[in-house]
Amino acid sequence: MALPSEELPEPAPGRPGFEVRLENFTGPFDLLLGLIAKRRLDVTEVALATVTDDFIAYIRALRAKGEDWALDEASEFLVIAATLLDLKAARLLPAGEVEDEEDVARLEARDLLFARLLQYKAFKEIAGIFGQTLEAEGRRYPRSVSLEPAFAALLPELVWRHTPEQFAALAAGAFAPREAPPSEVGIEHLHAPPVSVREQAELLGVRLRASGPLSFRALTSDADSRLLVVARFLALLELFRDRAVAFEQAGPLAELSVRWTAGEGWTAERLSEEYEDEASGDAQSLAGEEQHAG
Amino acid sequence: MQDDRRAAALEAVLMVVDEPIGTAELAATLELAEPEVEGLLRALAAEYDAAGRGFELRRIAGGWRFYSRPEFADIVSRHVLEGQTARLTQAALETLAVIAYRQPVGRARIAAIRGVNVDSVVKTLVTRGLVEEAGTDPESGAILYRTTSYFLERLGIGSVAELPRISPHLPGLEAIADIEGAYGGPAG
Amino acid sequence: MQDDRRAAALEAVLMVVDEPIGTAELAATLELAEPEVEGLLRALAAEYDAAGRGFELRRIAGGWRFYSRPEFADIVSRHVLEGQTARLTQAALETLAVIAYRQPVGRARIAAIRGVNVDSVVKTLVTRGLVEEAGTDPESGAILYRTTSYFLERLGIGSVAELPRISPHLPGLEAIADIEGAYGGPAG
Repeated sequence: MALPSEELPEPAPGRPGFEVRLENFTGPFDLLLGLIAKRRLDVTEVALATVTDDFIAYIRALRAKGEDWALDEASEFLVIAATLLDLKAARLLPAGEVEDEEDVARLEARDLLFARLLQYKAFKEIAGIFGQTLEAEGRRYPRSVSLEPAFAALLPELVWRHTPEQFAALAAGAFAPREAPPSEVGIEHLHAPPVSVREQAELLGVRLRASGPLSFRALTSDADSRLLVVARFLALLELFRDRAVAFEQAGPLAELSVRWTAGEGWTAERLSEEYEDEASGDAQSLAGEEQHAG
Repeated sequence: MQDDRRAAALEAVLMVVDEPIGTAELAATLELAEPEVEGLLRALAAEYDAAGRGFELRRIAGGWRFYSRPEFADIVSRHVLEGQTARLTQAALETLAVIAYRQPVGRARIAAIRGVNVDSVVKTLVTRGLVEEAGTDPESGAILYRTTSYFLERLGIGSVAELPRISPHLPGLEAIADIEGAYGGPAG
Repeated sequence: MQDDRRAAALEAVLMVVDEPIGTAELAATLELAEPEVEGLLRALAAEYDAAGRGFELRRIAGGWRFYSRPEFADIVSRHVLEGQTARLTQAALETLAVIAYRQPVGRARIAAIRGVNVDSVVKTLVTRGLVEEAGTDPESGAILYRTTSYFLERLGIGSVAELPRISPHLPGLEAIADIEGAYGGPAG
């Protein structure tokens, strides 16, 4: 079966597509989704990691063959896989006994994820129907002819009031590149000082090494904004993950004591970059704005 | 005017229109009652079908219009370049589906359902005339989109209400209303 | 193909082509002999006349085309004049501006620049005699449009070369070529 080119619509059924090979299931990814949707296969039984590994191999093979739609299929997979993952996480939560509101909320969240998955599938199917209908309808050509000269002559004389200059201004307006309309209200104009998690980690490291164990309260006592407190909290989590600090707490809600456990040679460079990319990006954009404002 | 003269008058007007024309407008032009015009149009359409004429009369997007019969598409396509628009990609079709069933809807919401950024796809759909802007969301200020009558024409249906029902495509979900509630908007 | 299928195929083509189409061209499309096609066309025309249809098939300027029957001219003109305005809409004006400064240009390209479907607006401009067809794009086969001498007359200039330059109206945009690049070539 020849693979369709980029222009062709690819209705979900019939596309060669990505195949999943699992212990309990072998077949197209779409079918796997369908089975989960119909609850014949418990999402908790699906080894998502295996599916993902297989999918990455599949996409690599597609790209090696120069298939342009690999990206389309990859983004689609990510959406579904992320939803499946959420769904699985929600399913694995203890849900046998519904005791408090939190449990109910969890169950509702699970159903919502499930609904979301189904909705996604439904729109995919509808898109397939649209594609087929558009193609079938494309075989009908509408009568769309210009007016018979006899009737065109009856049209009232055109009122024309534009000077060549006005007409040129109109043309300029028509050619001016259109700004993409906003999809949401911009918040760029709201100024917030850039805070870098990595910088805060650096700062906390210096303090802890200098003074020994400190409470979280002490570490944030000089923070003048909530954002800064949050950044220091995230920095502590990062440091903990990097095994640079240890936490001690006498009891629930007791003072949290933070102790430095890494050596002197530790640097913030080692921290995960997930906050840093965004933070530095923000810092740049904010800096740019301030220049404009000034 | 005799019945067949009335039908002929309708044919004459339909011959010069270049977009679907509503029953009401035809009735006004012919100075006849709308139900009568409706009956005449249906009879004409049936007559063309029964006689196997090369054209057909269809009510699309709320109006009547002459079309070539699909059976002769191959021959007709050699003469008509228009309408030979490039086919839509899968991404465009899915985005179109979301807009059709959730209209009026903003891009952020479409993106949330599709799971990917849809800005360029929406732009393509607008350029193709299948989708148009429909004001802004009073809360978020985001631009909302809806399908056009050209979309209905291309799909060969009379109105958005004739879109295929979405519920059969949501299997195993008894309470459709719950999703609707959670995600807002009627699903048709 | 049976005789009546042949006639139906002719009807299908004739119903949707805009310009009168010659017997030879129809014969080539249907892969039939010219005299046979000529006979089928005459038979169709006679059939419509005998049945008193609202349309007629006439040979004008060496080609065949469907027209509304003159008997219904009053009703048809009433419809044509209904809702006609003597003024161009903003959409029509902007489309005209794009054609004036980019001619010859196809509809897909105009749509890409304007960001909306322009099919019906271009048709209005053609009907109004401001714009006319100017051959087809050698690559895409799309119909190209250019402004007419009537347009120059209404604008009060002698030739397209006298159109005011528009670069000064494009702040921060020195080279028109950039716009070209942004929208790419004709989309067919």
